[in-house]
Formats: sequence, structure tokens, C-alpha cells
Amino acid sequence: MHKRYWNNYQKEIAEDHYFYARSCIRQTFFSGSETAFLKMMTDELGKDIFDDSRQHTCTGIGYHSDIIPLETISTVIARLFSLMTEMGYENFVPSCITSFGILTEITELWHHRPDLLEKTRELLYKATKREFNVPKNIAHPCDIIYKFREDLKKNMKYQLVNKDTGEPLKIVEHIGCHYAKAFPDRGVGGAEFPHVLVGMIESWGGSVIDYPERRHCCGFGFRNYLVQANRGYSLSNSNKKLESMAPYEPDFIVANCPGCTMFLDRWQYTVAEMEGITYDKHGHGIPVLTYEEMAGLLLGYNPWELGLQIHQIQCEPLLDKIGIAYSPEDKYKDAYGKQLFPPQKPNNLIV
Amino acid sequence: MDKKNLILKKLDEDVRFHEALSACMNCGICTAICPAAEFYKYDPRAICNIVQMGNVDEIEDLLKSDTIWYCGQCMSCKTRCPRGNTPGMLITVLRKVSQELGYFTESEKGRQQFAIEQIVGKNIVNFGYCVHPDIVEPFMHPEQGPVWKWFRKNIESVAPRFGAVYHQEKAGALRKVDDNSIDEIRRIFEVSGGNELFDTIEKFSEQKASEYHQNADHDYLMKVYTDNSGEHSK
Amino acid sequence: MNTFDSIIIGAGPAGLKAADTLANFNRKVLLIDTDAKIGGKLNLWDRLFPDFSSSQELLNQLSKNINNENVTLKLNTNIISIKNNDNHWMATDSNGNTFYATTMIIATGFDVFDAHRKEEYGYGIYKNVITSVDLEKILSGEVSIETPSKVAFIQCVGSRDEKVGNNFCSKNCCICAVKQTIELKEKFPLTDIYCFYMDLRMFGQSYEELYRRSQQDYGVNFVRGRVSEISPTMDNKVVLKAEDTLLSRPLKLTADLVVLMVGMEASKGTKILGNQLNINNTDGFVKSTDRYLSDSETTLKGLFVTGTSKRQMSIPETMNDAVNAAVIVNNFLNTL
Amino acid sequence: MISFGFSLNTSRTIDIDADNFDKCHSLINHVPSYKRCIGCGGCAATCSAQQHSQFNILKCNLLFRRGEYDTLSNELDKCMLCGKCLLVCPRNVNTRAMIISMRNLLKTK
Amino acid sequence: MDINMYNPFIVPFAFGVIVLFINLFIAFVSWIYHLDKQQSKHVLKNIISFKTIAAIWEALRECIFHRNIFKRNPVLGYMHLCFAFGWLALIVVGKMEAVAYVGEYWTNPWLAIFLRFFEDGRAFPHKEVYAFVMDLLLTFVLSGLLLALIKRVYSQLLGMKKTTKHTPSDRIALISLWCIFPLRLLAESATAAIKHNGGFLTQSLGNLLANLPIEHFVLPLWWAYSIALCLFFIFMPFTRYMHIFSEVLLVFFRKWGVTESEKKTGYTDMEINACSRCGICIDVCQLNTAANFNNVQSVYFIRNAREMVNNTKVINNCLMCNRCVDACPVGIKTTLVRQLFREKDGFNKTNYYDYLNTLSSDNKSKKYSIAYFAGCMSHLTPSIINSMKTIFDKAGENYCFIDEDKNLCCGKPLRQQGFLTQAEALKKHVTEIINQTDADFLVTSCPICYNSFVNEYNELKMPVLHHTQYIDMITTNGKIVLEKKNLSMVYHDPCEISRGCNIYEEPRNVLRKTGNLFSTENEKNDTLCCGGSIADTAIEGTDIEAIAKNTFATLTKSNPDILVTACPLCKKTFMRNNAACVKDISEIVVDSLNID
Repeated sequence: MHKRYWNNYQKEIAEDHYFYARSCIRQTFFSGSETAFLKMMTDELGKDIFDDSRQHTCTGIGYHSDIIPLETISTVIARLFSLMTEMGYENFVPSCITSFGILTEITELWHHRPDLLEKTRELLYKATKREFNVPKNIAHPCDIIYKFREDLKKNMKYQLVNKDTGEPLKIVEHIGCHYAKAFPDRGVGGAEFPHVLVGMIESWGGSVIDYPERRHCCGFGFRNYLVQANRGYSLSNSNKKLESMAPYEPDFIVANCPGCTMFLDRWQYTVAEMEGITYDKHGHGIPVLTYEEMAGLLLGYNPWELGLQIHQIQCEPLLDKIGIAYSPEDKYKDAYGKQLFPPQKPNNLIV
Repeated sequence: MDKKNLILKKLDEDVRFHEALSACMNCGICTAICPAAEFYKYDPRAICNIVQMGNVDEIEDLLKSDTIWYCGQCMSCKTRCPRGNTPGMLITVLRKVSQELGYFTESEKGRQQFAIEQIVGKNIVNFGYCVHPDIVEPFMHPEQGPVWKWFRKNIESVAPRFGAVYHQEKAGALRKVDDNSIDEIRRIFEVSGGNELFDTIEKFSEQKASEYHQNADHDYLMKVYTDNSGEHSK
Repeated sequence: MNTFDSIIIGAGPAGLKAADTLANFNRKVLLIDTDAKIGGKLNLWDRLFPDFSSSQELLNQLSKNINNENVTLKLNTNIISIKNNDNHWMATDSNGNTFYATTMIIATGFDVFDAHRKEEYGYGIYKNVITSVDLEKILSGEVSIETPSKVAFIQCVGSRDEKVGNNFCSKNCCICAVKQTIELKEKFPLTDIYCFYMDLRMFGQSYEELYRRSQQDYGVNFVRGRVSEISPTMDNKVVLKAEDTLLSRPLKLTADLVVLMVGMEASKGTKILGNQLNINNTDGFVKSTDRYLSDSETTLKGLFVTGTSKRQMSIPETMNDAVNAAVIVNNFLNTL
Repeated sequence: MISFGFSLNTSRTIDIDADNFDKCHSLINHVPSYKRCIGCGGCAATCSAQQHSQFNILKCNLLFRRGEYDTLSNELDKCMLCGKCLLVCPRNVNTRAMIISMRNLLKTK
Repeated sequence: MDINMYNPFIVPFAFGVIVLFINLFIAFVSWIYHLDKQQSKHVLKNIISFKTIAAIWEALRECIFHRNIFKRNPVLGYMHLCFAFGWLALIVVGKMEAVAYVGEYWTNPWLAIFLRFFEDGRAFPHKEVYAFVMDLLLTFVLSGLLLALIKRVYSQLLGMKKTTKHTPSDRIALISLWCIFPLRLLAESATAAIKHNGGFLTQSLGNLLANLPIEHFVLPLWWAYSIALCLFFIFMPFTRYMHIFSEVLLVFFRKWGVTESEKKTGYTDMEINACSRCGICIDVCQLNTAANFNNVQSVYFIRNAREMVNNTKVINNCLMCNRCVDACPVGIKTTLVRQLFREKDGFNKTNYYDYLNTLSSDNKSKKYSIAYFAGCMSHLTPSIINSMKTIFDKAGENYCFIDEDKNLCCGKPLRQQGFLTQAEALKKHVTEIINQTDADFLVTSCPICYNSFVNEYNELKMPVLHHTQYIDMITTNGKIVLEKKNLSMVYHDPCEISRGCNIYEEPRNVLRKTGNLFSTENEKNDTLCCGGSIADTAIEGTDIEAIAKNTFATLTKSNPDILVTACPLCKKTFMRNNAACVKDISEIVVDSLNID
């Protein structure tokens, strides 16, 4: 019965040799995920991926909150491309979904309006004397992991299966809006049922929940989060989404967008402290993972090196469910093995 | 050129304007899934219609209103529009024009641009990133919770555990972007109109602040950052 | 015995009516269809708008009319190539048989829009999302369902939609939905029906009256707004999201059954033929030389077109158009 | 509970599933022509009250139909019952009877 | 008192009378107690004045002789006269006869009714005369009864298309009433057969009956007569027959200056109880004649009101054209009573229409000769407004167009629907705005507004004219000159200014100057409603259409070139269904203006 029109659609994803661009939000809140991704690429898959120290933001957050003109963001991106060109790469891999959306949009615009591409070249040259090529392929890290999901599976120690019952875990996948909504053919599986996370989950033994607000935005809303007065919007949208999924009792949420991961995590804490609501039966909240964290856990990476302890919703119940080994005493140690005083406990949310 | 023609000209000049709105048939498919329409008095369909009708007075009112600032730029509208429009992108253009003409300070939500410019804009030219742990202050971000507080406090010793190179000039997360790159970004802002927009926002905000007998300083920033009339959703 | 005055490709209402008319002019006609039975898309409908007459009765009548020595009917015949040779038309089927005729009429008709293409509506994904064609089976009693408490009709599925490449209005869905809401309400009087529309194009005689009756006598609710997406609920229903555009507010509705009013696209056969002979419009339908003066002719001499292979038509329009085409063909044959 | 400087916003979505249509049904009993409205807005366009206020009969009609009674009674108070709407309605909806009935129905909580 | 003049059969009668008077007393006291302050003031002021005498005269005229019914329908009038006057005369003459028989004034009270039974055959003054007169009166009443019977069966014979449908209690009272006089005839005749004390009727019948064993029937017949009376008296206060007493009371209170107030009062009860359910209002009502509603007319509405059966469908189904008020023989202000029953409570805010703007300061500072208030409906017939503008310009008026923004309503529609607080609030706003113009005249194009300004607006600082009056004024004083054309026209009197405000001649004066005016069947105070009345919220499109068609047909029997009216609503209603030329008087005037 299940016939999905875009099911067989596969976007073009480069095989090897990637130029990596970091994300403002992901490196700030989930730096372990970026590290894990690079590690998977090199150690597990043996791919060539380059992490340039001179790289910088795409200014997408500024652009979508309307403080960056189109010319500026185009030129900033052009500098990123020039670094890529300089280092001899053609495949661009932005860690951030907003960047991914911006890059797609700008390159699309250049494609239709070559004059604007020329203008950007001029501006970049004027500012930095740099030149650039437009990347041949732009793929998000999740695309790459999706592409090589079966290869990664071979190295995996765990599966997305409840170790006690043997049942597949019930997982909510959340796709960042700018991944597929704007350009459906740039995402794996189109706009309505993107297959990128579903593919990973299903390959790795889990099951996906189809719930009413599945496609709803996490509520980041750029200026709607950046300014405190507007955060009610952001909170309400996450709440709407979480309320909609809660009855399905998901084991965790996985997202491909740094912002979504952060908001779905933090807003659960906020609602718990503001309204006394948690979205699971036990008051722990629903863990929210990045896809890198999900893959890393299954590959047997140390959860505390992936950075799971700096999620506000704690992951131990999930780790136990899958049967992942971890050492509780290492959780709040610093990089040098020193035991730190743990974070304060929230009032309502159980951590 | 009179003000009214100026508005239309500015809209027309923006390459994104024509891409965003060709012909709207008011079907409402955009509003149906719009996260902002549910929680704000906001209707992207109606905005498209106003712009499409081309009544300059109405467009001017729009540019001065809170309405255009509600959009969260998720671009869900683009996916579904049966006419291939992108109301979210139309909003981007309207906001741009509102800022260039100084109309943004007429509305509570519009005035917030000052705070965003001061926070995100400054981040970009100082850190090379829109967001940086150093300025995600827990007092301005209570929702980040105790874990964030803990991480911020112990960042130097904890971050390396996740492979981050906090404040170091080498490849990796949270590194310090080298001065040369920062300089290049600043020059890009200089030549491509980025600084000009910052200046415009600051200039009009300064004017608005003086109406409140203030300067466009930290106090004004905190004012626009927290002001909420509570009349945005009904 | 493979030579005819005219070959009609497609034995739907247009083909049947054209064959009947030509036969009355004493012309030898070959009527071909790929299907195993005549009637084409008429078979998909149980009762017809706006008078609820039976489609089977109509089909029986049409079938009776072509039952004479002038009409040769070939079903299960797939024409793979058409050639014009020395003012004669040759059609070759997949079995290698070739048929010859002085004229040829394209009556290959339309296909209903494949609702799978609108993934956001979940057709083929959620079992309670069906199309107007599926609903006919429920209305005719062929398929039985439990009494639904809420049913939503969604107009313009696959029509007026750049995202699926169909900018046209399929014209018949509006009135068809009104017909179906009434039938459904007669079958399930306690069911609440919501019909989501952008415009209601009640273009035909007494269509508007039927619309009025559906409101006044059957209490069908019409909501002006295009549905954006449909998603499942825990209890196997579906949630629809739309805007009530007249109120400028989002709206949601949980329904037990959703009916997608699928539009009319040029049929696969029409598209193939049109491409092969280079006589198609951008939207896949066959182009007539002049929609005012010579609406049955194509740019190719001796090749004629009728019915929904040209554009969206209702059944009466199709029949009239077929008669018209037959008369034109007969005149053409007379001039030779 | 911690104060974060913001709070959850109320939803503006019309929820047909809320199923509070009792009043709507009794309105239909009183004024059967109510069902015939095609939302053309002719009534609102000609309305005297609308000249100086946001009053909109079509919206009142629809809000009632959707079971959204919150601010409706204040809105209905603006009507002067002059009857112009009645004369322009293409579907002969008894608009005045509709407004009067709505007011009565909203009064009885 | 003569103890011999007693027989147990009078007990039912006596009992009935006592119950009747107790009931009447309770009712009257309650009504008077429930009068409001204003009404009581009127009564106290006028009770000792010539008005009381006038009231007595009217009571006699209407309650006994039924002059009004006579005027409308002589046969029906005769029927009512038979019962009312005949019966009263039977009692009065019966009393005189009893006094003559006994020889003293204070006789047993029942003697006046039952004298024949107790009469012992002795002579007394004018005995034969009394016998003759009493029989004559009885014949008179019986002739009325015969008519009533015929009316019940063949109402058309009495010129009535529809008669009132009765309630069960009405039926009992009716049957007992019908039995009273035949039984009296039989009882007296039977007695006469034995005692030979009858007159020309009773004695003749008695002689016929004498052949039968009549002595066994005498007493039972008197019993039956008494019981019939008893039944009638007991049921009377709860039936239409209550009107016999209420009407008298109503006549007095009305003469004393009492009118309906804004809310229901004791006076409303008097009006409601004064209805005899004669059914005259049914025939004049166009909802009956043109749209087939025959259970909503005043008579039924009032009956429902008396029985406290609250039926909004009936209350709301009235065009308020006041045709029934004009026709009502009792003079009950049925539409006002209906309006009172429409009262909506629970809407008592005062700030309903605060959104309304006042005049612009620019307008306020000027001095105007005319303040023009087009009225809501005129805005849907812009040709009327344009014509008025032309006329004002031609007449050299400096006018202020008050509702140019199409935003003001006079409040009459609200009042008609019972939203009194709102109507008052709106009135306050509109008064304020009108008074700001400081003009010489207020001219309106809408009869509804005109009626409202004249009857409800008590704080206007300027005289009000309907545009028919205004045009008549300026054509009479020569401000504009009209050219007579060879057009045949008929004039439709809009209810609100004709029957409502007696504007009959002004439009006709004007029209005679512009063309050939023909009269119609139903004109002036007999005018028909166009059907578009906004007073009626119960009827919908097709019914309005039916009434409009009917009225239109009646008006255009003479096939005129133009049907002229003076009301935008009438114009709109006629135009909606009929293609023929319908024009407003202002348009006719503009057509006839010598525009140089």
C-alpha cells in the first residue's frame, strides 16, 4: 500500500574528497558531533575530508534575520568557495542546514542569473583578491552518512533496537526546514517524506514514527529566537511538535539540523520549568540526538566524547535501552580527567 | 522621487522580489502550514495579496507594521505554493525595504533589528561566526538551562573532550578565526553593503531611541530585546 | 478487410459517439481501444452530475448504438505506430496488424491525475485518503465502508498546480465534488462533510443549483482554502491543515475519510500519439487547428481529434464534440 | 517556576475537532438560509457599521460556523441592523435574523 | 326580597356570575397595578375630566354598537351588535320588567334573567309591552346568532375570507354562548305554554309546544339555560369573550391618555385582553393574502401572548405595516404590542456605537440650510441620492450630507427588533451628529428614518422633512419649477410615511405637476406594504417576492408608465422582481426639472 512518489529519488552525492564547513550552532552546542563526523569519514569510511582553519560562518543566521544583504552573504559564501577552490576541492559539505539551504539558494540564483555570479566574483576580488569556482556538488553531512549507511553499519556495535524486548526503537526523525522544503530535489527523498534520516534509522534497525506534526518546523524562527521577546513563538512551535509526538512515546528524536537539535532539547527543559510539562511518562523528556551522535553511539563511540552530557535532556535511559556501555563516573570529567562539580539540577525536569 | 514610488522601485529592484511572488491566487496553502500564522496575527497569504494589489499606502502600512517581522523564515511556504511563490522570501524583501527606509523602527518587532544587528552582526565581524559560546550569556538565554551554564563555566577544560579547539588558531570547532580571515570578512562587508546596512539600522535606531530620550546603547538594546506588548497573537 | 473510412482510437464516450454518428452516415469505422471493455473513463463513475443519471445506462445505450455492421470494434488492441502514407492512415498494433483508413480520429481521452504525486496528501500512504474515483466505488456499493463521522473533500488535486506541472483547471471536479457530497450525505446522513476549495466553478446548467442544494438541503460545509498537508493521527484518522482564507486564520480538521478531487490530465495514449505526430500542446493534450473555427481538425490532413484528448470536457460536451467531429469527418470524406 | 521573559503563545488555529457546534445548529434551526452563504462578502462590503469599524458580517458568520465564539458577541454588538446586507445578498441569506439569533444564542452561555 | 321567587336552578347562574366578577376584579386590579409611572400619571390627571365622558360615549359606540365593525363590514357589525346590544338590552329591559312586576326597585337580582319562570300570571303595568319588547330583543339576538352560525360555516357570506381558529376553551365558551339564547327561547316558550305569559315569539312557540307533554320539560329547560349561562361566565375570563369587559376598560384608559410604554405594562395586558379575535386583521394582512401565512397575524400573536405561548417565529413574522392597526375595531396598537414582545434583554451596554465618527470640524463650522440624511437604504439606490443632490443644487441650498460615509442608521430597525438600549445609544449618536450641523431643516430620503426622527427623536434642534415634503415645499414656493410631462403614473404610499405619518398630499401635489397621476385601489391609508419591510425577520426571499409581486400587480392594474414611490426600500423591492419602471419621486422631479 505504501507508495511514496519520491521513494526512488536519489540526489547526487559525491563519492569522496569533501571540503567541510563548520556550523555556528553545531560547533557551539554540539562540537562533539562535528568531530565525530570527521572521525567517521576518515576512520570508518576512509574518505578525504578537509577541515580548513580559515573557514568561517556563511552568515545565514544573520541573513535570515535580515541584517545581511544578499550581496554580502553571496560574497561571504564565495570566500568559503575560494578556500575550497584553493585547496583543490570541488565538493562542499556544510555542517549546518541553514548553510546548506543558503548555499543551494545562492548557487541556484547564480545558475539562473550569471550576472549575479559575476558581480559576486568582482566583489570578492575587490575585497580579498580571491577567486573561486562554484562547487560541483553540495551535500550535507547527513547525505553522506545516508549514502554510506550500509558501510557504516558494518562497523556498528549496536543497533537501534531495545535490547530487552528486541523491538526496534521508535524514533522521531526531524528534518531541518531548509534541507528539503525549499528545493525538494536537493534532499534525499523529496520534501514531504525526506528519506535521509529514515534511511539511516531503518538501516540501523529502528522504526520511524509518522505523527501529525512530522513536518512542522522546530520553531527556531531566527529572529524569533534571537530576541528574547519573541521566544514565545519558538517555544510554542516546539511545544506543538512535541505534544503531537508525545502520545507515540518515541524513544528519541534525531534531527539533521543543528538548530532543531538544540531547540527541541532546550525547549523541553523550558516547558518543564515554565509549565511543569514533560513529554514522556517518567519526566525525563525525550532525548534529542544529532544524526552524528546517533551514528557515533551505534559505532560505539564514548557518549561523553560525543558530548551527550551537554544536552539538557539526559541520554542514560536511552543508552540503557540500546545497551550501550558507558561509564557514569566519567560524565562530568574534563578533558584532563578531572572530576568537575556537576551542573545544577532543574526543578521539574529529571536529569 | 516621491516616497511611494521609492517603495515600489525598491521592491522591484530586488532580484528576490520577482522570484518570490509571481501571481498569488489566495488559496491559503502557505498560511495553513505557517508556524507563525498559528501563534501570531499573521497571514502570509494576505501579505502576498496586499503586495500583489500594489496599493502603496497599504504596502507602506505593512512596512511599518509588526506583521512583516513575524515570519520565522522556515520557508515551508515555498514547498507547497501551487503557483511557485515564496511568501517567506517576499518577507525578506519587505524587511529589507523597511530597514532601508527606516520604517522598521515604527513597530515593536521591527525595532528588534537593532538588537539582532548588535548581537549577531557584531559576532560575525568579531568571531567569524553568527553564534559563539562566549556571547551566549546565560542571563540573556535562561532557556539554555543549567547544563549550558556548566559548559560555559568549564568550557576551556571540557571542550577539548569533544574535539573542540576553543580559542586556538587551528582547524576545529570553537577555534579562533585567524585575523587575516576576519579582515577579509570585514572587507567583504565593506564592499558588498553589509556595513552600510548595519549603519542604516543603527542610524534609524538612534533616531528612534532619541524619541524615548535614550541613545541607541545597551539600555535601548535591552529594551527592544525584551519589549512585548502581548498583542501579537489575537 | 483492414481498410476503413475512419479509424477511431479510443472507445470512450467520444469514440463511441463518433463511431455511432459515422456509422449512421454509412461509413465503415474501426473502433480501437487498448482496454478490454468499451466506455473508457465512463466506467470509473457510477452516477453522473448534475442529474445523478447512471453511467452504465448511458454506456449500454452507446454500446447498443454501435452494434451495427458499419462499426468494427477491436478491444485489447494497442496501437504502437501511426503513419500517413499517400493520404491514407495506417495504424499498426503491437501484434503487427496494420489497419488502413482514409481518416483517423483521436479519441484517446484523459487520465485521472495520479494522486501519489501529491505526497503531502498521503494518497497511497494513509488508507483513509482516497480519490474521487475510489469514492465512486463506495457510492455504488462496490466497496463498503463504516459510517465516517467526518469527511473532507479536497478540490484541485493535480489541477491549478505548478508543483505538478498542471496549470490548468480540470473544470469538472468542482461539480463532481458537489455531486459526490450529496450522494455521500444520502448514504451517510449523519456524516459531516467539509469541502475545501479555492473557487467553485459551477459553469454548467443547474450546477449552481446543485451546489445550493448541497448547502441548503444537505448541510455540506464549504471552506475556502487549499489544504496544505494531511498527516496521520494515533487513532488511524488524518488531520488536515488549511487556512480559512475568509477568516485569515489557520484551520485544522480531523477526518475519517479524505476525498481528493483528482484532475484530468492528457492520457498516456494522448501524450504518446501527440508526441509521435507532433500535434500536442505543452500540457500534453492534442491541439486542434482552431478552437473556434476548426476544433475537430489537427494540422495533419485526415487526422481529427475529439473529446478529452483535446481538453477537459464534461460528458455531454464530449458527446457533442464527437458528433461534431463525425460530421466534419464525413464532410471530409465526401470531398475526396 | 522560572520566569524566562516569555511564555507559550495561544494558538490561533480554528479547531473544527473541538466540536462545539450546538449553537451553530440551533442557529440553522432559526435561520435556515444561514446555510446558503457562499462567502462572497457582499454583505461586508455594503455594511454601514463596517465603514468605521472592523465589523464584518461574513467573518461573524464564519466564526460562528467554526464554533469560535470568543470575541464574537462584542463584534455583533456593532451591528445596527439596518438591513443593507439583506438587500445585496445574492443567496438571500436572512442576515438580520442571523445576527439577531447569534446575539441571542451568545447571550445564553 | 321575596323568598318565593327562588328555585334551585338559579344556583349555577349565580355561581357563574360570582366567579366571573371575582376573576374580573383580580384581572383589572392586576392590570391597573402594573401600569408604569407615566401611565398612572395620565390616568390621575384625566380621570376627572371631559375625557371620561368622551370615553363613556366611545365605549357605548364601540363596545355596544360596534360602529367600527359596522363601517368595515355591516353584516359583521350587525352580528356583533345583536350580541352586545341585544343582550345588554335584554338585561336592562328584563330588570325594568322585574321592577314593574315586583313593584319595587330592589328585586331579586336573578329576576331580570329568569322572570318568566317566576311570573305568576298577575297583571302589572305594561305587561304586554314588556313581553313584546323582550321577545323582540330575543329575536334580535337570535338573528345575530344565526349569522354567527352561518359565519362559522360559510365565512365568505359574511365578507370574511378567513376566520379565527379557536382554542378549546374558546370553543366551550362559544358553544355555551350559542346555547344560551335558544335555551332561553325554549324555556320561556315552554313556560308560556303553561302560563300563557309569553310575547309574540315565545307564546307562539309555546302554543306549538303545548301539544307536547311540556310540563315535564319546563324545569329542565330552565336548568339548562342557567347552566349554559354558568359555563359561559366561568370560561369567559379565559377566552376571547374577556374582551367584552377589557375593551370597556381599554377605552377609558386610552381616552385618559395612556399609551404603550417601552416595556410591557398592565396596559399591554389590557390591550391583549381587549382583542375579540374577530379576525379582521387576518384579512387585511398581506402575509395572509399574498404569502399564505395565516397563523401569524395580530389575532394569533395576541392570543399566544395571552396564553403565554412564546413563539418567536410568530412574534417576528410581521411587516409592521400597521394595516391591522388601522383595521382593528378595538383600536389595539398591535404592532407596538408586538414590538414590546420582541424586547431583547441582556443587552444593556451603552458603548455599542462608539466607533461612529462625529462630523468633521470642517463641516461643523459652516452654516447650512439643509442637513441631508439619505438613510441606509438610499445608499443602495444611489439614483435617489444623486437626484436629491441635483434638486438641492437647483434650489440653491447649502446642504450638509450627514451620512455621506454610508455609516449611519437611525435606529428604527433596532427598535423594531426590540434592541431598545442599542436604539437609544444610536439615537444619541445620530442626534448629536445632526445637531452639529445647525441647519434649518433636516431632510431625509428614507421613510423609516423620517418616522423615526418624528416619533422617537425628541432632541433634534430642527424640523424634519421627508424629501416628498421638502420637494412639495420648494415647488410650492417656486424655488424650482417643474415641467409637466405626458406620463401616466401611479403613486405607492410607503407605509412609514403614509399610514405612519399622514404624508399623503405632498407627493401627490408634486406628481400632479410632473405628469398624469392616477389613483390606485389601495392608496393612502389603505396602502399595501411592498413586502421588503425590515421589520419582519421571519420571512425569507421567496415570501418577500410574493408580497412584492402582489402589491406591484395591484398598483399597476391601470398599466401606468411609471410606478412612483418615495422610499428606497420600496423601490428596491419592486425593482428586484419586476422589470417595469419604478422610480423615486425625486428622480421624477429631476426628470421634470428645467435644467438650463
